[in-house]
Amino acid sequence: MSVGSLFFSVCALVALVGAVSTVAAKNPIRGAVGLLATIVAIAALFLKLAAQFLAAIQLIVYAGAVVVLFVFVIMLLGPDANTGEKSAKVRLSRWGGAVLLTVITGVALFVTRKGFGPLVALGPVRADFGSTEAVGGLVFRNGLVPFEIATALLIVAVVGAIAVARSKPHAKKPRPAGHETRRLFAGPLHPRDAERPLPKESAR
Amino acid sequence: MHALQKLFPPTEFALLAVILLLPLLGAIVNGVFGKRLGKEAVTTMALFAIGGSFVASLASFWLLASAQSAAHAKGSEEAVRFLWKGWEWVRISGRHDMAQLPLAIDFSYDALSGVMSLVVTGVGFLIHLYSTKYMDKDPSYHRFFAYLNLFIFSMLVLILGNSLPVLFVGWEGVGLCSYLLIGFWFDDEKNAAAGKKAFITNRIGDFGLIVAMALLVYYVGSLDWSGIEGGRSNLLTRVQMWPVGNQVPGTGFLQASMPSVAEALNRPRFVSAASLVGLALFLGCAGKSAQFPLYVWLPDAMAGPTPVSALIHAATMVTAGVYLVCRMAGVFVLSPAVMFTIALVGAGTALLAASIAFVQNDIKKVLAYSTVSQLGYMFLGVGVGAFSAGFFHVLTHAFFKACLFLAAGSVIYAMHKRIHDTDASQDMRNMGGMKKYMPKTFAAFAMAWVAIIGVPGTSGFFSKDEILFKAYTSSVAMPVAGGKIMDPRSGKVALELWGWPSWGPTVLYAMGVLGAVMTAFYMSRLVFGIFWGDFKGWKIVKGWKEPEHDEHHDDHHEHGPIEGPKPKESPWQITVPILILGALSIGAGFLNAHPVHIAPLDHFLEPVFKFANGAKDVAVAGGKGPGVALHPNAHGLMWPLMLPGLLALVAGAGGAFWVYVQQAGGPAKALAEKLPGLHALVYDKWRIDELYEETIIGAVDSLAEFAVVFDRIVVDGIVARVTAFIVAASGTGLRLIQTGHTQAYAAVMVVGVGGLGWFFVAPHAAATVKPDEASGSYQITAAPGLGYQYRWDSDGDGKPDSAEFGSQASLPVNLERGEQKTVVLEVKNAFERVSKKRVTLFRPKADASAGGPGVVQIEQGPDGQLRGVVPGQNKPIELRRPAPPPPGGPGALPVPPGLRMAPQPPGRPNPAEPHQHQPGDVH
Amino acid sequence: MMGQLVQHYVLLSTVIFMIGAVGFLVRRNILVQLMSIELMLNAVNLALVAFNRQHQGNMNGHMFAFFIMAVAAAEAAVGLAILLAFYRLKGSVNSDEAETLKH
Amino acid sequence: MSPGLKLVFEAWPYLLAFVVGVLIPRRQGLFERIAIGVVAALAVLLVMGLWPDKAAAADAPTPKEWPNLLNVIVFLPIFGSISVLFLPRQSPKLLRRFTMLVLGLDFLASLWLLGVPMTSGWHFQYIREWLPTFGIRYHVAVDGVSTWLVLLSTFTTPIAAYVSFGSLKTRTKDLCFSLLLLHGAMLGAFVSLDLFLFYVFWELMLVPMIILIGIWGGVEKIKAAYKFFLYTMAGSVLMLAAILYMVWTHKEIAGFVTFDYLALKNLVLPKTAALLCFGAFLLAFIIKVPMFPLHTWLPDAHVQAPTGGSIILAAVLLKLGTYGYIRFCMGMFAGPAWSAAANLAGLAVGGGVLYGALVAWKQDDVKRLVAYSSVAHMGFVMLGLFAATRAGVEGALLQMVNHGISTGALFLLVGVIYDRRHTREVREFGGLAKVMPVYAALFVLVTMSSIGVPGTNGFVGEFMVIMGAFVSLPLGSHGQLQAVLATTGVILAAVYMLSLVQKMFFGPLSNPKNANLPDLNVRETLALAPLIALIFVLGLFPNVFLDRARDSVASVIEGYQEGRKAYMGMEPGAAAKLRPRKGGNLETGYPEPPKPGGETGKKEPAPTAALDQAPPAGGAR
Repeated sequence: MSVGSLFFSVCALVALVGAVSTVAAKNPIRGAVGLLATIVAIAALFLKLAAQFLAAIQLIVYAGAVVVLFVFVIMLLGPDANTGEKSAKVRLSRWGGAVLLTVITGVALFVTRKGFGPLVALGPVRADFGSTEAVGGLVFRNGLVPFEIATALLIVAVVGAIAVARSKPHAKKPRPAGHETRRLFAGPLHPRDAERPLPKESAR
Repeated sequence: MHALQKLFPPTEFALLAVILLLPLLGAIVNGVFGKRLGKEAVTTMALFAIGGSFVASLASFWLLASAQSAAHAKGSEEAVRFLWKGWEWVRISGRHDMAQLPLAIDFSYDALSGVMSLVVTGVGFLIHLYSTKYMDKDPSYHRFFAYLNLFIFSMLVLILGNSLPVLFVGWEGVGLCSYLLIGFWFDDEKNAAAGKKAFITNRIGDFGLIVAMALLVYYVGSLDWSGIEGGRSNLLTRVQMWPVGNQVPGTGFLQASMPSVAEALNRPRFVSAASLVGLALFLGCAGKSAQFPLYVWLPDAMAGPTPVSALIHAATMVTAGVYLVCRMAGVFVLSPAVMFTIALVGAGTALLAASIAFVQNDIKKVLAYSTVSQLGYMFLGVGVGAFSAGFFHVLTHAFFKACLFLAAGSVIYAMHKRIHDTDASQDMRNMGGMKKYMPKTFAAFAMAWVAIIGVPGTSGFFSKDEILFKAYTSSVAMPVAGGKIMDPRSGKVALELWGWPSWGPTVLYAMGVLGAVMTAFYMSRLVFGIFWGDFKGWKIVKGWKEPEHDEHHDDHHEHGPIEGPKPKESPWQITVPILILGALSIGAGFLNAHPVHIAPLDHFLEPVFKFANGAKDVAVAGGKGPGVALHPNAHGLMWPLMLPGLLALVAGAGGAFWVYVQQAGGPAKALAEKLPGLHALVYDKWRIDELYEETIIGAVDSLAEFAVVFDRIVVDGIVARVTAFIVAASGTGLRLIQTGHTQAYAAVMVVGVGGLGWFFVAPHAAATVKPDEASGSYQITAAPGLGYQYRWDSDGDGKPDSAEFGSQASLPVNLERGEQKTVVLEVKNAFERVSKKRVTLFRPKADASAGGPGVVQIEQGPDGQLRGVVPGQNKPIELRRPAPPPPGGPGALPVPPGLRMAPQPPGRPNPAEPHQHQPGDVH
Repeated sequence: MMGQLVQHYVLLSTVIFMIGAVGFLVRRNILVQLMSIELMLNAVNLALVAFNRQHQGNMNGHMFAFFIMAVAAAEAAVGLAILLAFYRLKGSVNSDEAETLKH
Repeated sequence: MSPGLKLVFEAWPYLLAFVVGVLIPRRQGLFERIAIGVVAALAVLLVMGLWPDKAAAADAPTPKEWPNLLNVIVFLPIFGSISVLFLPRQSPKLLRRFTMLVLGLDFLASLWLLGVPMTSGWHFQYIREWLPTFGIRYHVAVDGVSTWLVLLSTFTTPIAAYVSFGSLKTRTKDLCFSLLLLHGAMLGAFVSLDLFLFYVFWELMLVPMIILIGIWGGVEKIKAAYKFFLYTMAGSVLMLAAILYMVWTHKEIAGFVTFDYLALKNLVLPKTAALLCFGAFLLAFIIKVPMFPLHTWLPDAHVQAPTGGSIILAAVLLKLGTYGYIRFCMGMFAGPAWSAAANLAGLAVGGGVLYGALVAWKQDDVKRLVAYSSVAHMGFVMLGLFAATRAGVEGALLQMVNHGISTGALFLLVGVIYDRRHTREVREFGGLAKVMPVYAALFVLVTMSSIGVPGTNGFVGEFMVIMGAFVSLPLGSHGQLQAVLATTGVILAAVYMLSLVQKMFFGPLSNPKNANLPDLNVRETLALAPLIALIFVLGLFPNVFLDRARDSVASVIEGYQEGRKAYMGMEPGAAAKLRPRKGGNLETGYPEPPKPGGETGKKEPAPTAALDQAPPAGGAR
């Protein structure tokens, strides 16, 4: 087993274990960690596939942003993040899922073995393949319009996310007293906190 | 004179525009501005408009008379007709859309319309004058005069129109005005209902008129007077009334099982087009002129103000039907059956209405039934072909009946001042002895009375006597020789017309005389009831209602006169018109006094009725055209036939005098008590209204109710609800799947993706064949797919052409004629799965692509004749010549010599044989 | 095992994708479902990059992966925001609670 | 002569109308009087415009046809509706004025159509590629038939809008948007000659109409809106299927894809296919007309719709069904249409004229009654179309316009009383003539038009249809029977309308709630005045109208007969083929189809170069 193969095998194993734990973990925080493992493993595989730029992006965007976002939300929800699925229906569907997974993995094995003609090892890599310059040049030359659309999408997503997630001031409730800035930081983050008394305004 | 002639040449006779537009102007001004203009201005405007129109009519009449005498001097038989052309209205299609007929708003002025327009504007003016006083107190004074002027305008359009559609404009226009004026006091539901009844009954007649126009367009191809007269011979053709289309729907299957029934049902029935047109026109006339069965609206129409009753429902509008028959005389005489129907209906209506008039107590009702009865006389006259006599009665009737109505109105006016109750002030039983209080009114009433009962020397005598005389002596001859209409192509008799029955003259004459007796009786009863005896209105005050039944009841509660104004003579605006009209009803008889040989009117109208009196545009054997046949001894019968008429006068009027003056109504009461059922029946107008209510109106009403239910239950229920139910049910079913759980949807998606995946993994062998029979080269093309490779077995021996799969996707195959071949296609996809498909090719023996004439099958028709039928088409090909007897044995159908058989192309497959293979069939 | 073949990557990618898909179907926790979606997107990215490694003529695979990441980030943000709103509404993140779609 | 004097001499009819208009109204302020005077002068302008000065017309060169005119007419309201979205919701006055301005400008623009002699062929033609891949083009043009429907639309929609603004005070912005969009869509459907474009407009107009019914409607507005939508949609999807089939068949033969009506018109389909396609089109159109038994959406929609919506629905929307029949069914499926004409005419008479009248008679709701009278009137229109004689089709066309005017006016009048009493039950009224004399007079007048009293427009249309049906060849002897039966419908019309008038206006004033109703106000009078004027103009001078339609009607009938001949020439089982085209490239901008017989089998796709050729501007021949 060459070093390359070993690398691949390890990464694949980590990715699979991470994926399974993402899906199977009872506690979402563990799922998030599993997701993180998968993402990092895939980033490593990207490196192996000579996609250095994407590997970096993968780490930054997924590991750095998305997973962190998940973790934030999990923390925000607290214990409610765990739904504790226990019904018979859920158990049944789990078994069904396992069977489905097995079957489809079998089919996938079959397809990948049969569907792509002779097995060919991956050849040598072109000099600038996968580099930041290459991807950047491509994105800003051929993919400029989609890129701009993607930026617009991101902005809209951010605004939309804020708009959706923000707690709306319902029906003119009496505003909690206190300084604006203070309320921004110490005010209720969540409706359920609204009943809690504000921390006493300490003297400056 | 010359200046006028120069100003108004016969082809651009703009004076008609003056006659027409003045009343229209009056109507518009009074209608729109009347309320602000004030009563004086409205009066002035209305009188000026109608008076100006009358003056213009007089001028026109004078011009026409001089033109006609000039033409007569030259020996011309043609009717002089002044034309004023307006504008083209619409264009309609001639028969089968072959030609377009422009319909123009044209007006014409000939002798008939001249006399009529003089009557309309003259009597109309007098009635307008009368109304200025009669309607004095009415808050809607301006509205009344607007309607009245509009009526005059419409009536003038009716009589001056140069074509049927223009006449129809006026025809419906007068109906509309009549509707508005009957319902003038619309506060009372009864008046509005009477107006509606009048309009709708008139509409039934208008229906006939529209149908008549359609028939004339179809058969004659013209709608203006000269066009109809010129093309009327085309009406002497037969029209298939039954079955509509080729056969009665549904008898097709009867043909086999019960041929005799089918044949009886399908036997065509024919009528002459002239009869159809005549009947349709007469339906219109019956509606407008209140003839049986459409007379019911006229008595109710008395709900309108009395001047309206006089103008519209006595003098002018209701005579429009007679005018139309006179106008279309040339068409009517083509159908003796229709003419006899008209005469019979007229006589019958005269008797029926007179019988009802016997017992009515409302003086306007009596006059109304008298009008219906007199209109019946007019139709009797025109029905027997005495057009000028019938028309003359229109004229005299206009005078005396307008006078009677207006005088009655004067009486009512006086009564109303005392009683203030519309119904009670018209009740004859509350009057009596009025000649003391209203001498001028009585004088006018009496003049009209002697005229209507036909005292010799008065106008009524001359006109009624002429009609009675003609009823016996005159009849309508067959328009064609022997009454047989020939088919010009075959030369056979297409249709035999019904002729004038031999018993006709006697019956019509008898009915007429009986009617005269009745007229004299009930009119005298009316006069005696109003003017003789003692005034019975003393005890009646405002709000009085007629006691229910018992007339003796009153005797016990006799109390003296109650305070109130005495009836007194009406002011001059009322008395002057009625006196003028009374004088006219006495004197106008000498316009057409045949017994004393003074008949200027007859002479004047003669050219108009040329086409009714034997013009030769339609040849009859003997050289005379269709028209009127006179009794051979007509001249000698004049005086003898007058005798029964005079006896009728004496009997009717004398009887009434005896009953109502000498016996003070005793015998009549006794008779009514003896026959209470009959009396009630006649008093309720024979309950004809109720009969209509129960039958026709009830039928339409229940039909409408049924339609409503049908709409709700069947259309909206079945068509809409059932569809909606099916959709909703399937929706409910599908809704079970829609759990709302995202996962469930995702799972379904996975299943779908799996299915698609399977489709891509499995290979599919499919092929299309492009045949070319002419050259025999067939091209098989396999369908493409994901990574597909193909292998062919072109000779069908089970061994592939090559062991390897290749990329060859199509295969050319050459076939001989009649050869059949099987080709096997194998497909391998990217996953190395293989599928097989067998394609069978066949090339037919003969070249069938060249088409020949169609095949004709011979079969025996229902009439025993052979006919050819092209498969796929319903219409059989008529065989020209009759088939010879079949030479072969039974079952062998002969080929008739008239039919050219389609040449059978060599080798063409017999369509009877079931074909095995079509080119390009893929098995 | 031979050197790395594109099949290996594709197989890995398929399996991760399927784990994500099954996770999405089976779990009722919206958080986990969102993470499953991320898994699936990652799997697709992996396949894209692997194929691009095999066919080096252009780098469209990379570009696609790049955009998928952008979309994934947006998706995560909006999805989590919706999750929060949902939680505020129902007090739970169980997707079985979200069944108004059927009405 | 001084210019002032000259103006008086040349413009005396307008001045007279103005003066009369100022004088007539009672108890109104000066401003209202002047407004009425201006409307009167404008009406006279319109009427004078209908009579071209014959001497001047003979000398004058053929007027140029501005090819963009139809674009302006169609897209002015559509852009207007978009602009409305950017106007402030808070100022309904501005919104209303803007809407009236746009509609008024559209009406003025459409008056240009009268300035051109409508010879046969297409006028104001404008062709632009839209989706060339699918052969879809923006192809608009008018002929003598559609001109009048365009004018009817531009004439009645401002009136409907004006009335709506009087009675609907909520959500003005939405109202303005819907009205303008509806107007544009209807106009687009009348002028488009590309089947795809036609379909787009056809469906587009559903949306604003549903909004109109669904928002400002009565109690059961949602149900009515659904019903309207579902009925119309059910028909039109079938029509879309037929359109696609025809386009596909045409492509198989001619080798290029086109949705152009003028190209597809020459397609002769096999008999079964033609019958099916005809059925699909027919279904879409008779639902819209509506004909028995698919008419029940109409009363519901009318009863629930606000007055303005009812006016548009009756005056214009229903006409799309009849227009579609003339244009598409008679144009493309002459054969099946001819063979089905007699049966369909029976349906039109029995199910429309008679049945509609009978059901109308028994209605308690005034609006429902008028809606059923629409069914009866549209039965006349369809009878004229099935008769396919010149008089019949011209009469049907006239009757379409008549129905738009008289039924529109009736709905307007019903809306007047509804605004005052908020009920439409007949038994709630009675003796109204006493308190509302002007209203009653106008109602009776419009009733007379509706029941076809001669002198009003209603008579001319019905008369021509009856005459046309009586002499019709396609209907044969059945046509005569049907014409006679349709004539009895005239009697029934009098029955139900006069019963209504009697119950509403005559008799004693029984309901004390009616005792103090105000008579017509200025807005209502202004809205009614043009309709009343047209009732008489069309009744007395229908030729000013029919003259412009005559050539087009003649060519419609000619095409109908030719189409039928081609259809009868088809052998059973023969494949579809193309008729040789008459106008050639001039009309469609497409190349001649390949000659039948030569080089069959090898069909090259149409040279795209031909599509690039500049379409003829104006297109008048």
